[in-house]
Formats: sequence, C-alpha cells, structure tokens
Amino acid sequence: MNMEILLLLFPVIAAFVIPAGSAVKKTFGRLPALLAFLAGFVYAAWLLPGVMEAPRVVITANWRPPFGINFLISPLSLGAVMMIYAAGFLSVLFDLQNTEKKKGQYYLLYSLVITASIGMVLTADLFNLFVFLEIAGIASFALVAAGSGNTGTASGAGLKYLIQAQIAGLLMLGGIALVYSASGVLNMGSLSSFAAFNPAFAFLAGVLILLPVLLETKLFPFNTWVGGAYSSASPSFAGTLSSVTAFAGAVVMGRLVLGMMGGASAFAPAAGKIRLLLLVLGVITVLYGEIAAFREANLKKMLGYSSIGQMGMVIIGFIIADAGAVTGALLLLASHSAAKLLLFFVTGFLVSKTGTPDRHALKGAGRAYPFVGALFIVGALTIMGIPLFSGFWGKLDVLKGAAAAGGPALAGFFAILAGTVFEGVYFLRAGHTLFLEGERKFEGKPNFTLVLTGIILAAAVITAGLFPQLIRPWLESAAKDLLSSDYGNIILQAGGAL
Amino acid sequence: METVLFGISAFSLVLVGIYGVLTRRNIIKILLALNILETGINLLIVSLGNTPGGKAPILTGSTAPVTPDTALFFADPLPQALVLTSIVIGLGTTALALTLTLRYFRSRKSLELGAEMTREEAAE
Amino acid sequence: MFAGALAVLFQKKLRNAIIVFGIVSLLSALLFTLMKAYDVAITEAAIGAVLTAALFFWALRRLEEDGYEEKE
Amino acid sequence: MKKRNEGFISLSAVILLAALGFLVFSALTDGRPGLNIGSAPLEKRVSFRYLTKSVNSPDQAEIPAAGVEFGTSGYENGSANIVTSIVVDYRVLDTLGEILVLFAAAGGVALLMQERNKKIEQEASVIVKTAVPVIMLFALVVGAYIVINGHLSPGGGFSGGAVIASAFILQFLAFRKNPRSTGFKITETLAGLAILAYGLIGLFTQGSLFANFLPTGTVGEFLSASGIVILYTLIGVKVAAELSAVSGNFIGGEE
Repeated sequence: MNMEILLLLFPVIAAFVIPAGSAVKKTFGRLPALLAFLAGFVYAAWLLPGVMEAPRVVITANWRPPFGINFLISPLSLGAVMMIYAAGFLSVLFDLQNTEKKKGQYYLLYSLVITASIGMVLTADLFNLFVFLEIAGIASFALVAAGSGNTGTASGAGLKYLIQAQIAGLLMLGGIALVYSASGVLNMGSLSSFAAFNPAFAFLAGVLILLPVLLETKLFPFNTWVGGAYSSASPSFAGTLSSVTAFAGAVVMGRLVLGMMGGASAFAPAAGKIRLLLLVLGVITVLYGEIAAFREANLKKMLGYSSIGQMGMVIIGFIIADAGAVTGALLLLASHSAAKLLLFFVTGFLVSKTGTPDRHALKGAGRAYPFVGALFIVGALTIMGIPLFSGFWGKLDVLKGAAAAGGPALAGFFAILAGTVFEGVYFLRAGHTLFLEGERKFEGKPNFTLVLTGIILAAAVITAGLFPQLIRPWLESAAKDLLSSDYGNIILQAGGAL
Repeated sequence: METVLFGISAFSLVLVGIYGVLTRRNIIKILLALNILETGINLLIVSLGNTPGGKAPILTGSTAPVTPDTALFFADPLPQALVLTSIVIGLGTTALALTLTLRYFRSRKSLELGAEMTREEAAE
Repeated sequence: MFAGALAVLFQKKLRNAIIVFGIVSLLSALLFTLMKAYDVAITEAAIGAVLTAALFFWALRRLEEDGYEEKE
Repeated sequence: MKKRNEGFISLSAVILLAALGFLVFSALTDGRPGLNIGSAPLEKRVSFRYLTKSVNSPDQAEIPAAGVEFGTSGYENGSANIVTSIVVDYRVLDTLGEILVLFAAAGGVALLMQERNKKIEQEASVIVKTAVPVIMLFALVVGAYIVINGHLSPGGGFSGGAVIASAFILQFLAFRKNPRSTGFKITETLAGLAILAYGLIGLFTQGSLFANFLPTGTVGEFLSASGIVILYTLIGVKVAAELSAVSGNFIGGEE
C-alpha cells in the first residue's frame, strides 16, 4: 500500500484549512499547525521500525516508475521527516507565548515550509524536487520579510534571498531540461544507473541541478543572503531556517551527490570533478562561516554564520563518502539542528528582554536567568563538539574519515579543526558575556513554552551525547542507505508491485 | 535546424536575463530581468521537446490512431507540462517579490537594494 | 525578441519597460505556438504576459502614490 | 565616479556571460563519447509511453498495435489532450505542488501587503458600469469553458482560472471595491480540501494517492478521462480565487 504518502499531507491539510479559519478569527492557525505536526511525527515514528527493515517506495496515481512520481521512504528520509516534524512542532509551541501573536497566514506559510522540506527529502523525481524547493523558497521569503523589527531591513533581506534563490532555481530547471533531453527520464533512481553522459555535459548539468541545493545548505558563495535573513526573521523562523531548511537541503544534497550521481550513474564521468568542487566549496564555507561568526557582534547573525560553518562540515563529511564519515556527518547534522533550534529560542527570548540582538547588551543575562543561560551553554557545547555532547561524536567520525581518505580531504580535516577552534572562541566569549560580565537588571521570568521546548531539546542533545549507542543503529542504516548502490533498483522495482 | 534556432533564441533570453539581474540596480528592473530569464528557460525547455514538423500532442477527430510509429510525429508533451508548472511558479514569485518591493520602498524611499536607512527609521 | 528583452533593460521609464516586457512575453507565446505547445501558449499569454504585466503596473501605481519619481 | 563604476559592472557582466555562454556551448558540443543534449529521441523518452497511453504495460510489445484512436475507449487514461493527461494524471503530484506554490504566494501577499496610502474616490463612468458586467459574464463563460475542456482542447485549470480571475479583477477596477475577500478565502479552503479529498478517495479505494477511481471513458467525449474534469475544475476554482485575492490585494480598496 501507499499510505506513507500521508506523511506529506498532514501539513497540507492544515494549510488548506487556515484561510477560511482566519476569515473568522485572525490568529487562527496555530492549532491546526500544531496538530498536523504532532500527527505527522507520531505517524513517522510508528512507521520507523518497519522501514528500518526494508525501505518502501510510494507510488502516486498508480503509475509505475519511472513514469509516475515516486517517494522513497528509507531510514534516512523517514528519520529526516521525523526531525523536520519535531522541529516544526517545537517552533510553533515556542511561538505560543514568546512572540507577539502571529496572523493565520504565518502558520499557513510555515506549514508549507514544513511540507516542502518533507517533500524534498522524500521525492525521487528531479522536477518534483524543483517544485518542492520553490514552495519552500516562496514561503521562506515571505516569512523572512514578515520578521519582527524594521520593515525595510526585513523586506530587503527577503528580496535578496528571493532574487538569489530564483536565479538558482531557474538554472536548476535548465539543468533538469538538459538531463531530460539527453536521457529521456526525470526519475533520480533511473539516472543513478544509466548510460553515461558526456563528461563535460554531465558536469554542466550536475552543477546546474545542485545550485539551489547549495543555496539551501548555504555553501559559499551562495550564502550572502544568510546574515540579513537570519537577523530579520523571528527567532522561531530563524531556528527553522537553520534546522529544517538546511537539514532538508543537506539530506537532498547527500541524495543527489551520493545517490543520483554515485556509482554507475549517468553522471559518473563527472562525479569526481563535482565532488572535488563541493569539497573545495565546503572547506571555504567552513572557514568563511566560522570567521564571519567570530567577527559578528549581533548574536542572531552570529548563530546564522555558525550554521554556515557547520553545514560546510556536514558537506565535507558527505563528500568523503565513507561509511564512518557519512555516519558522523549525519550525527553532526542532526545535533546541529537540535542545538541551533535551542540556541535561537534562547537568543530570541533574551533579545526580547533587551530589545537588541547585540551581544554586549546581554551582559549578566545568564545570572538573571540561570536556567536559560544553562540552556544556551548546552547548545553551545553541542555545536562546539565538546566530548560527551553529541556534536563531538559526529565531528570525530568526520575527522577520522577525512584523515583516512587523505589527499584533498585533508584540507577538509584542517578546515574542520580550525573551524572548531573559532567556534570554541566565539561561543565561550558569548557565555562569558552572559555569566561573568555586567550587573544589568532584567525583569520578567522565562515563560512556560520556552522552558518546555528548551528542556525537550536539551534533553535530546544530552541523551544523544551520553548514550550515542541509542541512535547509532539509525545513523548507520541511514548512512548505508545514502551510500547504497541499490538506490535506483529499489525505486524502479516498485513497479512490480502493481 | 529549426529546433536549434528556437534553442538559440531561448538561450539569448536567458543570457539577457542574467545580465539584467547582475547589472540593474532598480528592483523593478531586476524583477523584469528575472521574468525574462524565466521566459527564456521556459522556451528552452519546450524547444528541447520540439519535433521538427511535429503535431501538437492533442488528439482530435482528424488525428490518425497513435501507434508506436505515429507517436513519433508529435511534439514531446512532457516538457510542455513542466513549463505549465514553471509559468505558474514564476507568477507566484513575481507577486510576492512585488509585495516585498512595495514594503521596502515605503520604508526606504528608494528602489535600490542596500539603500541607507531613512532618518525616521534610524531614529526608531 | 532578443532586442525586445534588451530594450526592457535599457528603457529609462519603468512604465515603458513593463509594456515592452509584456510584448516580449506575448512574442514568446507566439513562439510556443510555433513549437506546437498550445497549452503553454495559452497559459503564457494569460498568466505570463497579461497578469504579470498587470501586477507590475499596479505595483508601479502604488509606488508612485508613495512618492516614487522616475529619474530622467 | 558612479558612471564609471556602472560601466565597469556592465563590462564584467558581459565578460562573465561570454565565458558562461562559451562553457555551455563547449559542453553541449563536446565530442567525447556519452549522451549529450538531444541524445534521447522521442521513442526513448518517458513521454513516448504517455503518447501511446501504455505506461503500465511493462513490455514494449504490449502496446496495442492499433494504437490510441480518437473516439474509442478502454485506455489507461482517456484524455484527448496529452499534456493535460500528464499534468493532471501521470505527474499529478507536481500539480499539487504547483497549487501549493500559488497558495503560498497568495498567503504571503495577504500577509505582507500594506494598505494603500491614498484612496482615489473617482466614480467610474456609466458606460464602464454598464459594460463591465457584460464583459465579466463573457470572461466567466470563456474561463469556465477553458477549464472544463482542459482534457479535450488546449487550456485547463490554470489558464482558465486566470481568465475567470480577470472577471473579478474588472469588477474591482470598475467599482473600486474589493468584494467578498472572505468569500475568496473560504473558496480557497473548500477547493483545496476537495482536491485533497479527491486524492484521498484514490488512495483508499485504489491504493495510491490521486489514483483514478472513475472509468476512463471514450477519448474525445466530454465525460471521459475519469476524474480529470473534476480535478481540473477544482484547480480552476482554487486558482481563480487565489489570483483574484492576489490582484485584489495589489489594487487595494475597501473590503
């Protein structure tokens, strides 16, 4: 059966209900979004044990692959769906109390971001991937521009993001058309075992197709939109951009580079070149992101730049393409998502108390709110990769893989080490500001939803750090899934079930 | 030959679009250039599915039965279906971008990205 | 068409640029019919040319209400 | 100073584009072995099976030799317009995504559009006021025709929806009123839920989302092509409501 498609539909239903609801009550929309994300998470968790045994392929409208559109429900994509739903749920929960009440349309767009991210990680069709990228894009531009603070700055940030994403998207469309005219198929599974393209053509088409994904994962030089977008967006949406959108982007990147372009694929003649290019970009990205974060006084922008660096590390891990490194990269990705969401929540709360995102205004905030400060430290330690926090195991595996691979991957090794040093410095500096400086008085208490979401996220990263064996089986089967040469066969054989 | 001609005219629009986005400063002009780029890409996609002297992929009373042999005289329908989607996506983006432009102009009094904050804004 | 597209970029007045853009879109609809893509041609004419140009016009009118002036 | 700066930007953009164009050209005409642009002739593309309506016949030999003929029945898909059969049936998930894109854009415009500064209270002339309802009716009829004949002739929910929306746009422009914006919102919701319900019926009765659960009928008849008429009509309604709402937001005016 193809019931698994429901994974995609819960937030769509929520989004469709909102316009009529908001005509009755302006703030209608939180409840359907919350319910949809919770339902999706529970459903995905219920499917997980079965999918760990054998991946499933969803057929739509009863057309067999590669003619119809298919969705691959594998350990990797299902785990990603769970993460996305969880992050969406927590963000909406956080918003219940911590920001001014948002209009119904906000939740409509938010549900569409979640839908599109889920669609991206599940789909096995190139054009469908493009459509989902566009949905995520349009909803994100609007949400960035709707951010709190100055309308001019926010709209300018949204426009910058829109123009860059639009060019990348259109060029990807051109790449898809080229692939179709050379191969006659759009299914990623078919392309992963196909007669080889001409080397130059494969390189051109491959790079064009990767462009918007590079933008989503904020790889250099496609990340000039990041600073403005992160500082303009509301805290929960900035968290979503770095934990949901970037997460989905990285999974799609892994899928495209290791699945569709891996092994005996149509892109095989240029696969090495494309990977080398991505590795170089990854190394530059790590250094650029971490240095920019180091120099930044605006706390929200600092977190945004730090995400850039972390995504660079993840991409380096993927490119090394060895089981250990990919496992590490996935763990790094997952713990980054959880920790960044936590950090954005905490920062959002503190910024609402001081009125400015400037680091220097936050002196003594940690002593005024010890619990909130502790949450910040937990998030920071996870991102830095201190032993006993989950980020550590991820970085360790990626570093081991890079050292073992040698050659150009060594550049990645040193970039990650250097990046970690920078991370340590700027997070410790932020912690120092929070706890050891200043005597500023703060009024008001942290409210309930911040405490609740904070405890959930902190518990998740601490558990994953202390007992890595708990999530190890999932990570390993997800890495195997990503590196498997069977990707195409799994999808194409689904037609036999009809 | 005719397909190549279609392709070249489409690609020229793509280049003009990218040139416009890179060099123009006025946001409205940039958006017009983006739309030109989009039109160019759409033309390119359809031209890649063009069959020289082909028929439109619509069956009418006067069409001969579509067998594996006669199917080859049709224009490829799939690129056309993709372009339908792409046109609608382009409209959605343009509408949103114009809304953002209006907001931007109202607060900055300028149509250039990266304009300085106005005095009232900085005072806020 | 190429010339038309360039003209869009080098028009001084936005209003004229939008009109030329609409014409380029309609020409591309014509090109779609030459390529036997009738569905696409109809959609491009209705959505890509008319509606998009109309959105640009309305936006321009609002901008002028807000105090936008063309530079000579 | 500024002038020279702009000249420099244009020049570097031209050089960049020339390099880009050259790269693309050399990649597309590269002589090394391997598939390149246009390597897949029509019979090797997936659309070959869409044209012969034989997607679910695993073997090439199973394609009926007599072919798909106008006015006969019994095919896996009964739409005479093959582009429509792809948009609304074979690749229907793309179309769902397309609806969501437009939905997101409409939501974003509604969320972000500010009020107009000036309210121009200029009454439309009598001629306009009498002519507009007639034109509106005409546009509505044409739009509805385009929508419901999407499986037989060019057009369909998206282009027809735009034509229907133009009727409402005329009304805004002529009467300077933005009527029933709640009506549009409720229409959007209802049409969206109906589209999903249609897909879910397919899922629960035929085993996959948007699967056909109605007979495919005779190619070329109005009541053919299973649910394509229903689905394209719903899409047309939703698109019309969204485009009207977006245009209404741009034009501004009283609710």
